[in-house]
Amino acid sequence: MMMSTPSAVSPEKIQPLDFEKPLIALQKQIEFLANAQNNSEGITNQLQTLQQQAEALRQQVYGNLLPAQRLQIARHPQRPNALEVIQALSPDCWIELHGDRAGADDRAIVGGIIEFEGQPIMVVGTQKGRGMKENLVHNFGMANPEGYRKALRLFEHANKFNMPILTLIDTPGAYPGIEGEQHAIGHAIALNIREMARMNVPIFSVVMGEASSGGALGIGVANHIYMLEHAQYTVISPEGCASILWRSASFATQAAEALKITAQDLTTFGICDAIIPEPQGGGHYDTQATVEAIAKQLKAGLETFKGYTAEALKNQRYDKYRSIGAFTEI
Amino acid sequence: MMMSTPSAVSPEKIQPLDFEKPLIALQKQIEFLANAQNNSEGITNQLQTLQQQAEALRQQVYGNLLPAQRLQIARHPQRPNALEVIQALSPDCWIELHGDRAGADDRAIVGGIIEFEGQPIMVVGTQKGRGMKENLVHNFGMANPEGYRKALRLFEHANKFNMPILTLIDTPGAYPGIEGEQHAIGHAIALNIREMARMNVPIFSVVMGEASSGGALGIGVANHIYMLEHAQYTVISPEGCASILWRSASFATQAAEALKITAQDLTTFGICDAIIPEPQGGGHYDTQATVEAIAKQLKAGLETFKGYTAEALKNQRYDKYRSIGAFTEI
Amino acid sequence: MSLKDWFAQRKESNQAEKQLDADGMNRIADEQYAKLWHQCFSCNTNLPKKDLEENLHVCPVCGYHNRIGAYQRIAQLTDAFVEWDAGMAATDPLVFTDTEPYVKRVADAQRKSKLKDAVITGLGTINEQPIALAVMDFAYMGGSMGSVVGEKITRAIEQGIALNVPVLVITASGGARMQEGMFSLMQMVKTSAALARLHDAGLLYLTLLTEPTFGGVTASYGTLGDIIIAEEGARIGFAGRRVIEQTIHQKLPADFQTAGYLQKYGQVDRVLKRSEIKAEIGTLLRLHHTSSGKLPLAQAYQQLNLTVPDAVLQAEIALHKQPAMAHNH
Amino acid sequence: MSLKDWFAQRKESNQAEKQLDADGMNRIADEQYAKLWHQCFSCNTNLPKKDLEENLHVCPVCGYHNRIGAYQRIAQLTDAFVEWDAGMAATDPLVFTDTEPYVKRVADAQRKSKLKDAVITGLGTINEQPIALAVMDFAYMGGSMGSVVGEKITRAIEQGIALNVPVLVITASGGARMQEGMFSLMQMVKTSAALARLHDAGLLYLTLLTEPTFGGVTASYGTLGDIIIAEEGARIGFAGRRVIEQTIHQKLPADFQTAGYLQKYGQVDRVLKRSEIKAEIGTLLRLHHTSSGKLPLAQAYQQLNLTVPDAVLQAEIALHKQPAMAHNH
Ligand SMILES: [Zn+2]
Ligand SMILES: [Zn+2]
Repeated sequence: MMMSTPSAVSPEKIQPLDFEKPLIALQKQIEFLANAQNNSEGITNQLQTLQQQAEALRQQVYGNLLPAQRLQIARHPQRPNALEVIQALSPDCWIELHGDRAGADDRAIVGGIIEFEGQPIMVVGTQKGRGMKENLVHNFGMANPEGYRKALRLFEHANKFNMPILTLIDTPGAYPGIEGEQHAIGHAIALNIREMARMNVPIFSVVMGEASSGGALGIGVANHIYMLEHAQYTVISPEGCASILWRSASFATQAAEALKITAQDLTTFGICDAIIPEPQGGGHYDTQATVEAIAKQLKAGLETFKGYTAEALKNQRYDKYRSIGAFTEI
Repeated sequence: MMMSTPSAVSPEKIQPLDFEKPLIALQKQIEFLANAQNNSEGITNQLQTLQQQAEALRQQVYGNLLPAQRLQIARHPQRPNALEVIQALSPDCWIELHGDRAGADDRAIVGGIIEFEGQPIMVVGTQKGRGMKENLVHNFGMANPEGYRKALRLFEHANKFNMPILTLIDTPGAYPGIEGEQHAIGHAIALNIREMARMNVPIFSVVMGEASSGGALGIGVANHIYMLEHAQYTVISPEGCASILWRSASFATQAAEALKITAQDLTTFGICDAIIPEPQGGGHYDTQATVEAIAKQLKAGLETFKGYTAEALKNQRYDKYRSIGAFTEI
Repeated sequence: MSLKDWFAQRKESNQAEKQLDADGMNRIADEQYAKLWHQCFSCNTNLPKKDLEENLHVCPVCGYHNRIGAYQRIAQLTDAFVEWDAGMAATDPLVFTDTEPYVKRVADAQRKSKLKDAVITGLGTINEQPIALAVMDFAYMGGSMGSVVGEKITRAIEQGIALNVPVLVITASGGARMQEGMFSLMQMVKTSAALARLHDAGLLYLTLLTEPTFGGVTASYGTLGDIIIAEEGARIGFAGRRVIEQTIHQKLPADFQTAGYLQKYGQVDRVLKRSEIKAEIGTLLRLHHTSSGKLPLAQAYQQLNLTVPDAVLQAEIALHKQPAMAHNH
Repeated sequence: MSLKDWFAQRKESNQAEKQLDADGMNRIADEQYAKLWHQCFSCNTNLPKKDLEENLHVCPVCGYHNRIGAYQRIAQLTDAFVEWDAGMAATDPLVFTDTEPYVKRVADAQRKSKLKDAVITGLGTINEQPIALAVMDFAYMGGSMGSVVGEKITRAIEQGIALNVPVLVITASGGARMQEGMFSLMQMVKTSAALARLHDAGLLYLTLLTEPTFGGVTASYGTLGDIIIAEEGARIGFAGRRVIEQTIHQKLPADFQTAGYLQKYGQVDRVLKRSEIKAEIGTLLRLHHTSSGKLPLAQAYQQLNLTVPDAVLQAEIALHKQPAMAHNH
């Protein structure tokens, strides 16, 4: 497995989340004492105590993350994004393919061919930028119909040339704009869902951060859905849900809880097929470790479906979604 | 065969072409005398003479039409257009289908399902309007990429449901605009050509007036190409050709001659499969007769390919175009 | 009778009734009035309810299309109908509570709408041609799409394939059923995957989009029709008008997301008045039957160990006669 | 050596030469100068022709990509090449005369360009991977597409199918060959119909669009590539810039119809410098070979009663080794 170090965020530049701040403060204190070069027994003891406290606090902070806290991690601005993962999965081969062949190259969705374990794979992902400038280019990962049409073109290419498909999902949803409605965003997503269901090649989706609604589904129909440990997949953003059902977005935390959108919940429901572990605190603390975990899971997935016929792949995919639903019959 | 009288142009409202004017003048003179209600022998004799002259002139004018004159007829503003032909071919059933499902319903191309001889047929045609207002709606029959994509959607529908396809071509070409280039007009036409070649159903194209360049080809790949008697099919408009090769559009008459674009020439070349006769002077003198002639040819075409398998249809179409070309080999 | 004629005929009695009201009738009379008369949302005209019903719940004065329920729609559209999966109802997989528990919302919705959930499915005939039908009902929790909607529509599509008949889905939905979370979202895939199989089977899929059709329904089975029909006046979209206005900080045009607007933007084949729909779907079934030459329905029924309904048998016979009839034109 | 280094190194001798020129050398010296030196169209720098050639005819100073001929392109791109249909030439089906007879234009073009017509086709290997190639040459009547171009490209595609190898077409064309009238237009169908068969055979089709690619070529085989590459700086379009300006009565932006513009508008996958093209096509062949698992080339050759070229045999061996190599990564 070839893996280069992606242009990762250096540890001291990581922006801490609110609930991490007590831990950060404690760690700074420990660093200060450790750097004091005072080897007195008092200092040493104090250091030891503080380190024990820090360890306990770390357990406390990270051991029982609330859904809303996981969501903060999933949306962290420094979270590894699609192009970073692509670059790390296949440092020597990345043929990015552009455009819908009909008037646009929607940069909210990126795609192209990588070489992974000696095998060409079509990767398509929603792309969040690093910083405002990139985010404007990629529209914060919110695609327009043209992006879904580009994705479909690449899926069809993969299907024609028998390449497995990997999709990387991290999007607040499709962009809710006037042109999107004019250009048939609903139909674009619907068609992708139907056509992904018809693909003759294995499809793997990795939910990397937040995956929201039809905007995620438009590249999300897979034989296996994997989710990063803190990733979330939801029918509507907790904020949107809260403002409709609770009539105020300030109930987003309650909505995040009620909607059961964590990787852990969705594994229980049989929607998520495997959880990809993240470094403590989240993927942005160690991009390389995160990508290695993704690579490991992808390799396992490829192994699982090796030797499946096109028919078997389609049937497995059909059966996976066919069985999802909760109802009674009398 | 059901056929309603289309909203035809009444004879006295027909706009005569320049070369028809002597004939029209003579006819007016005859009418005047005939209406004079003077039965004197002198008048009767004069009338007879004039009628003989008119007959001779009619033979002279219409018997040896020059390519440029045929082109004038083909472009006559009152020439039967696609929607008129559709209405007349299938007065009781016309399910017009709209849109490319991606943002536009290009009215330069119309399409939908008719019922002809008890059989559903998908008809797609470039549409020229009757009068300026309609022409603006239909952009003078000059389609944008969205029009070709709508056409492709309808072709695919016909292919899925095993309906023969009829295309009606009358266009000065695809619209040469900035948005057309941005939205991949070249690719849209190319894709239609390739996909029409792959259709499992019989395809008939009728060149109704002028058919120019890729804009015509985008709905023009067929098992049989029929041309109305005065219709013309050309790689470039005679005006365009003249301004490039003769460096002046005023040589258009020479270019029209040199390009060999008449139905008669193209039959000789094996490109046109049958010529559909027009009333003397052109289709606009009798729309119903024109449509009846089209219907007769279409019926014959359907008969020809009855019982052909999908493979046989594709092969016949392939072979038709495969054999067109003039070259030497040493 | 033209609408104008109708209006002229009704005007007098209508105004007499209004006069009566203005003169100060007692409460009981008012209630009777409300029971028998309907004021149009669009043009404010007071109409006898009976006449509105006879006009397919379309205002004969201004043409406003009132929302109708699934059973009403089915009655308007089909000659015969057998319901499938009538006993299916929602459970509460997330144990969801917002300001009220989901189970309470479900119970309330069932009581108010007299429906088990937001879709009715079954086999019907339209102009003697059999078709698998799924008809949504906005009255049940805003036609929201949860597990029951997804499962029933998927089964209807699968039945369409098994019986070798076309499928028609009539939509009316605000979008996903939030209270079922990801179970709701996944119904978009389940239904669309079934439609992929229907597509591969070469069977006709029609959708009729009615007021309103939004969100997940638009982004799945709603817009996958081989031919898409929108009912006049229906509003159809993916994102809601308010969400878009908040995002782009801009007012949207009045006709935004209306049926006509969607047709202009290439998204629907046909915009039809309610009164035109049955005849047109009948025609479409006829046009697509002749060409695809499929429909061993009675046979399929027998293979499935079901009794063949008389209506279906009649339809079969009519259909097998049709090619010959067509040639007699 | 970077371009800057190169420039620094060359600058001195270049300027010395210029000085010499300004000092008033005689005509013979001037001619020798013109033979050995090239002035860049874009940046006006004078460069030794030899250095320009070594840099693939790309200006090392400003990056301007000079047009190159079909054989030059083939030499830059392939390791081995066998030409097909080298003897095919145009006839005059319309007996066409404008200000000159077509036959005279053909004779002149053949003499000036030293080519029989505007395309060269054959079998080549790129990084030891076989491919059917068709390379257009703008020097022959502006790369116009007539019967010979259509026939040779169609045969190359058909050979690609027969040999089970990918196909690459490199375009450079002003459009249709007007002097062949409808024979020219029909080549768009002939080539695209062959591409339909290639598509159904599941074989890779690549197109490389070079300066300039317009008209009928853009509306047929030029834009049907599974992957479409545009060479940096190439102008590509359907209608010509002037025709559009005359139609819309409006000036077009400077970058209109350039490779970069087309990529922005979603029409080309890749915009590459000439120096990157060979490696990238090599990679694409490798990526698409591994997945489709096709290529019994030597075998196909033998079935066609052709001698297997050594280069092809070598390529076969290399390719069959490859999956294993890939796994050693
Ligand atoms: Zn009203
Ligand atoms: Zn230069």
